[in-house]
Amino acid sequence: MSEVTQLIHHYLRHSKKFPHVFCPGCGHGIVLGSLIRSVHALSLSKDDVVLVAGIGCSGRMAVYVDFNTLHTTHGRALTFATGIKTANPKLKVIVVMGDGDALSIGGNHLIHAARRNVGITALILNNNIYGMTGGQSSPTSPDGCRTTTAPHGQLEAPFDTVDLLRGAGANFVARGTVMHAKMLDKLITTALDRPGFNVVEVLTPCHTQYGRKNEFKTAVDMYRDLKKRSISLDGYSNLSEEERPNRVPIGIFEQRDNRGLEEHYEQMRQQLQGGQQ
Amino acid sequence: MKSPMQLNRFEIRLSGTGGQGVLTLGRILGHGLAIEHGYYVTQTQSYGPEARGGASRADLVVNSQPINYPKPEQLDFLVALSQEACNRYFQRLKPTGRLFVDTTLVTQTPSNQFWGLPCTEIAREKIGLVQATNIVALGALTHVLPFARPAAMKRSLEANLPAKILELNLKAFTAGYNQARKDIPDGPTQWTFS
Amino acid sequence: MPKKPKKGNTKVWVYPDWCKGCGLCVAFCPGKVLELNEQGKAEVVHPEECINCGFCELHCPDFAIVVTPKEGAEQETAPQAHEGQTSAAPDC
Amino acid sequence: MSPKKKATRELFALGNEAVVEGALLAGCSYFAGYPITPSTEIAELMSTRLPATEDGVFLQMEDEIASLGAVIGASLAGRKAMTATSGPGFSLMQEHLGYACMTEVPLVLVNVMRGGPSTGLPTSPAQGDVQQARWGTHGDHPIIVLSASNVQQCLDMTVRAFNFAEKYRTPVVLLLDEVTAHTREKVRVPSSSECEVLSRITPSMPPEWYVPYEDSMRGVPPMPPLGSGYRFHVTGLTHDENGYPTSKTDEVDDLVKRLHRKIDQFFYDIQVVHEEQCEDAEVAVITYGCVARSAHLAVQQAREKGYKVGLLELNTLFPFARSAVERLTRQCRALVVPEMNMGQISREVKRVNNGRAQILTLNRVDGQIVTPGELLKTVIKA
Repeated sequence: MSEVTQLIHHYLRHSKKFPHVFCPGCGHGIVLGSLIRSVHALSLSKDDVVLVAGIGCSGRMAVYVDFNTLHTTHGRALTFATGIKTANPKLKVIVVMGDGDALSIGGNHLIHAARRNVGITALILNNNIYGMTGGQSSPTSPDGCRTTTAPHGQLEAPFDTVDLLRGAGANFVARGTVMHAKMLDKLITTALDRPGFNVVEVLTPCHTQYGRKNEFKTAVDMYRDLKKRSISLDGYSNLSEEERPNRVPIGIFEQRDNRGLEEHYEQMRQQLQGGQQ
Repeated sequence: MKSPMQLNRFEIRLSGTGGQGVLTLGRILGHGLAIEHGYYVTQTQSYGPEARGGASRADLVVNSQPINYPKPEQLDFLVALSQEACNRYFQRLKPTGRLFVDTTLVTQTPSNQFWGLPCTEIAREKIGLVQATNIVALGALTHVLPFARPAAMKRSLEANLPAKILELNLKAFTAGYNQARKDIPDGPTQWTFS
Repeated sequence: MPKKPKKGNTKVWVYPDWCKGCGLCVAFCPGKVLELNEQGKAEVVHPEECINCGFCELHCPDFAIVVTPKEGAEQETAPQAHEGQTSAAPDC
Repeated sequence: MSPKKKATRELFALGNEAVVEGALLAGCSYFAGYPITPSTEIAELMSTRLPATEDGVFLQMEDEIASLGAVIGASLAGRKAMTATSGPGFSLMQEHLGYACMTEVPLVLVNVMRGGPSTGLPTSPAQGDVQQARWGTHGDHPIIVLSASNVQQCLDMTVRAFNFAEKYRTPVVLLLDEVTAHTREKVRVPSSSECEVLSRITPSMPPEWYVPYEDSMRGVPPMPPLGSGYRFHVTGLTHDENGYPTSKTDEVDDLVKRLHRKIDQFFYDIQVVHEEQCEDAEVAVITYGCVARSAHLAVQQAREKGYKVGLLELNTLFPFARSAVERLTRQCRALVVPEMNMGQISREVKRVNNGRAQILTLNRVDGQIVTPGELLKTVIKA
């Protein structure tokens, strides 16, 4: 373990103010660590990694890490990333989005990036709430929870991110949590090392905005709850229907090996130019 | 070979129904006059749902001088490949303007002063392809327009059509051209240019 | 079954400047090595109980904890007490 | 990777097709767009041409927001990139147009104007997006807006749009209209050797010395492509010279003023205007886009009738041609501004005029081009 934190320091921008901007107990820092360890595990060059973030708490992640970084517009990170990847397929393009970012304002871009299977690794940091703007409902806020725009309880059903993305055709769909960092490392490393569009949904508690309105006394309580609810895919499949509500399966849900859009495109170009000769 | 003529805003409207290839006709005629003859040409056309189904049209302004206003104001030449188009646009013709119709489809002309050729019939009978009507018409127009040269129009066909349908269309062009020469021998001399 | 983890072969460091006092390390450390001090920051109180599971280092959102082997100590990483694997139920 | 040397060619092409020729000539190798009448031919022709080039990429995106996002991404990755749209799509693109202004990403956005507001008249011309091009995205920002009135200009101004975008690291909007885009004319495609093509300046210092948003005399920082070893942060937030978000008043002030200065100080370089018979003019017509064609004819006809009328055609709409217009306000009795909107450039003319000359407007918003005849009447009245 000894080199883990030193390793992370090697990838941080030391001109930035630390500790970072995230609230105490926010899982976003854990995801950042996991992402850095995964990039390191694959021996990717900092110069070749482009980290594209959207807007919201997750959007602030990009500024701290010494890659090529973009902090874009709300929900649109995937569109910028698509441009970058198709313009220069050699780059390793990683997108970090929040749940509001990816599934609400950016929902259209998300399903189309998955359908297009463009060579991007997308992390969806799902904290079930709009954190930065003050705790409003997000498309993953659970039915019945309290938010600042659902003070009497959320009436709408949440998205199942995994089901959505499998339906949209993503190559790789996984779900992890910040309570299981080692597993998260494995999921992100796998996602980064595959062709096409690869998504990891990361459950990450927001105590400041979600926890306090929903009877979690501390951030630690939220992590305990996350630990209690999370269950491996195998474990989940063994549960009876009555046992399943309020349990969240984590692991790898989809693994296809379809080529990325940029590879397809290059093949078309070669065919076109071959035909001209 | 006809010598190049000085033109001052010669306005042509090609009209018919969607699917007759009026827009292609406009593009090939325009290309021929602009690139192969060296005239200034603007070609505009109807767009959108209007361009499918119902009436379809392509307009050309041909000039020896640069063209300012790109759309026709008063037509010198109306080509109508359908009855509906003929009825709709006839009023836009100048008093000295000329009308050309496809007599297969236009049976009631608003004036007895017109040139006619059964373009659709020629395409169907001689070429065996009704879709070649527009190119049959192009051949006929090349004859009646005193400033158009057949060799140049053929080059325009080559530049605008895919190789696999070129030969058929060159045949259609020649059929239209020859039939027009036979049926409208004095066509090119009947014009009064402003 | 994993063999019993060895204790006392590691040093645990906390950078107080970066610690925000969230308490994750304190709550989930299997050896109760850490506690929150009066300033609300994590502090190492029972270093001898550390089994080198690495939970605190991996899960510190602020990169404020370092676990290093003691000089000359046997390098060994214990199985993660709280770590879920894809194959095993993570809520063990 | 030098572009293949090609001889001058003549085409009989649509304005939209000439845009594509101009873009390819200027080195554009990336297009992302979404179909919308009357700009669609640009996307269609790009989808044919780009994949056949050495590194060209065409993408049809899920909407206009995504299109401009992809274009920005591609430009950051070092490509000369563009998109094309029309009114409703232009409205959607405003968000990313602002992002490109703030992050100083070169790109070309062609907006083929059609009738509006909203979906309006999809297949008819209009000039209703002129002020939107200037002020459509929120925040105080400079922007370059160009226009073209014939097919040759569509090509020429597209090349210029890329050159300005690259030279000043800014998005450039090229405003066309349905008539200009859908008129077929002879267009001369110059050979690459006779066409000036500018490219962004990349850093010449080592990466560790590179300050991504450092001010200079020109105010335009060098721009490396992503992945070239110059790692930096790009954000739509106000940022310091290192690219990191800041709200410090002096740093914010420096940034916003530099963004303005880098365009303002090159006003004369960016101005493209054409004057015709203005030397002795007592009345001048100020015009742009397809209406300029009617205006040329109307001015010619007025001269034939003995009226001393001149014409000023604006190819650069913004920054507005205040110097050329001001001279005419001092010289002429009246200025006539015909437009296919209720008065968007005449507003600028009036601002510069400051009460000196009489300003006559001629506005059509019925989806029809202003005709030479009606313009002639207005000119004679003036």
